[in-house]
Amino acid sequence: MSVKRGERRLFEGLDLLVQAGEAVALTGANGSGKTSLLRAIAGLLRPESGAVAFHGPDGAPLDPDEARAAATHLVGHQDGLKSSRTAGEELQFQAAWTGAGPDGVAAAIAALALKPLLELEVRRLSSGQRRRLAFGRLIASPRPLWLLDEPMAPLDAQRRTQMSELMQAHLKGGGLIVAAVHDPLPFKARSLEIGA
Amino acid sequence: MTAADLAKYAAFIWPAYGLTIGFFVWITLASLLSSRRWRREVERLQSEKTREDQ
Amino acid sequence: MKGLNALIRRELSLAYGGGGGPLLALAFYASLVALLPLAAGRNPQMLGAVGPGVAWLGLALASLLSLERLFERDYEDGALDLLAMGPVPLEAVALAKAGAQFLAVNAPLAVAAPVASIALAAPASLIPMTILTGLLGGLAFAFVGGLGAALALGAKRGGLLVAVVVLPLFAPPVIFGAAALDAARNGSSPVTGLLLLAAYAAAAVGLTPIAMAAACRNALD
Amino acid sequence: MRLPRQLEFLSLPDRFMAVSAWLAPTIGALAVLLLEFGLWFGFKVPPDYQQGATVLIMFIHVPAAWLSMFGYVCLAVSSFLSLVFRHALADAAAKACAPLGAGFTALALATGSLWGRPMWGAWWVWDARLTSVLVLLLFYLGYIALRASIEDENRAGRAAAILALVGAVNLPVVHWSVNWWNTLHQGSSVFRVGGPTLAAVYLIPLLLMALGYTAAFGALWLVRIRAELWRRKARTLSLQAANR
Repeated sequence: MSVKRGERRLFEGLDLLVQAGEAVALTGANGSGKTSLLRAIAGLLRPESGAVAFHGPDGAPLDPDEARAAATHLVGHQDGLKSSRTAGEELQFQAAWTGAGPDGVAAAIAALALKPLLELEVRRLSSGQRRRLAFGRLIASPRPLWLLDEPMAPLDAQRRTQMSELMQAHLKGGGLIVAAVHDPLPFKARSLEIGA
Repeated sequence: MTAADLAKYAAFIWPAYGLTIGFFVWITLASLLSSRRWRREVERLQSEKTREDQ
Repeated sequence: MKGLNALIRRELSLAYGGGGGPLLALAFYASLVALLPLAAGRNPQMLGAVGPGVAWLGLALASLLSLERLFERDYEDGALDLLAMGPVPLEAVALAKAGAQFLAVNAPLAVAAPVASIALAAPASLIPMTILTGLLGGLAFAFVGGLGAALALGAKRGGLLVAVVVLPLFAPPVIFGAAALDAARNGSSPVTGLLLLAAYAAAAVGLTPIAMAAACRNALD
Repeated sequence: MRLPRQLEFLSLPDRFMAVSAWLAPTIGALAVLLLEFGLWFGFKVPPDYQQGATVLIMFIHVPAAWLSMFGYVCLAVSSFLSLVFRHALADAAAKACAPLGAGFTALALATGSLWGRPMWGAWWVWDARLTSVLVLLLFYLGYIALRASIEDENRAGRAAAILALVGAVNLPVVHWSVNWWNTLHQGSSVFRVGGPTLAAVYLIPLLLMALGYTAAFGALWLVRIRAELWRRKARTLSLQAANR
């Protein structure tokens, strides 16, 4: 796959295979194309050449659009949260939008300790709290592929360990993670340099 | 069409023709000049590039 | 389907909640109508002739107001990515958004329009027609306006741009609505105008979501 | 080893540049020829029994009005090619075509008003044809404004292409609705333009002028596309220079 932004080609000849239970850490300077690769996998960005293929557990190829709508989560730089609404409302919407049931939402609140935040308006939350809230949908509606853009960046040390535990549990359950990171992930992960 | 016929409505015919000719001249010049300008720019950048590569 | 319901509820709460919802458009509409007599004199014959037309045009202009934020807000805070990867295609998301815009802005305007046309010396018998053209026209204005909002994504001075892009497209509905109002006012049958307006509105609801989704995908690319 | 300068230059969509290099001047010359003949015949026609000598203005108004519509068709077709086939040349063609079409539309309105003034005694009359040409001008301005206010060129091109296609679908509706609107407010405009009632002697110069205008439009459009392609080439080169 190669991705071109305007006149600049970010990377070319990129070939990435991610198996179940595997995590890939995308490293590289800012603007090197880490986010663009995540968005290309998520189907939001049209690569200049190459394509993204999804395969089911039995190896059978899946329809990319379906796979993206039902089996992929993307958490970007921005959290996609409406600052004028309360955290609870946003979590409810994001969970419903990704097809989670009430028990999924309860699990997310428990796993990410969101209970105290629910009544607050999103505008009052810190960026770390907003990131945890955005993570809510990943727990609420379990999907195999996580595409994360600098998941740890706004979190403090204690929340980072909690987040990496969630990610490792996801991997253990056969999930896949592709994350754009600056500092390496605190667990075993293959690393891929973008735009070298 | 005699000169007399023209004179009767001269106040409308000639401005219309003047406007049209003016527009054609302006649009042609603008297009040709911009085409030449960018062509020169490409050649200048290319000669710079060749000088740097040597 | 659950996702779509959640989206529609969210859009409505955003449209009615943030930014005063219909209040903004109603205030603009009222001030436009109030300024006409000040600008053009108040004798009833003149006002009666011009009034319904201005009230109708005011409706079209007022529906432009909160259009700019329709997609821009989600585009800026990253929610559009989530909406583009949702359980329903982006076309359905566009339909829901424009529909919420209609319910939050155009419908209240249509209900308020009779007050304006009465103030501009229109006969009271014109009220049902004013509401009907307001609702049908509002549908066209909301969806074609939504298309302008999607096209202007990521542009600077989006609000003004939406108006410049969208107003030429308003020409047919404005003509049809005005014709229906005119016919109703002088007693002839407004059916043709209404049918044409309804046809345009139906085409807008049916076709613009496709273009809106394409414009959103283009902005996300 | 570096490409020799000529090959480097041909890295543009070379076939178009090579072809247009001789095609543009040829069509340009043809346009001049046609316009000369058109005017030469034009000034020989007898004055119209009703409009007198102002029929001469028709020879420059009708072709401009025709071009305003032809220009939008070109804009819509190149937008379609650029949107569906992601064809960079088509995108450059669309961008080059819009100001040209808008210019001829404005020219059509100006000459139309000058033509109507002696007939109707007003500089502007909301005649059906003039009104739809005015709305067409608004479509052009909307396209140009949209394209100008989005920084990212590729995104601006595609958004404007969508607008051009939406406009193309809407234009017949606008045209029809303005005519219908005109029948409702049947004003004093008894002014018939072109159509069967035109005396044959006027048809020849009118046809020559219309062909001349279209050839001029074609030549200018090619020149502007070449300019746009060079501008893009220069931008790429200067970007590369910056990154070296």
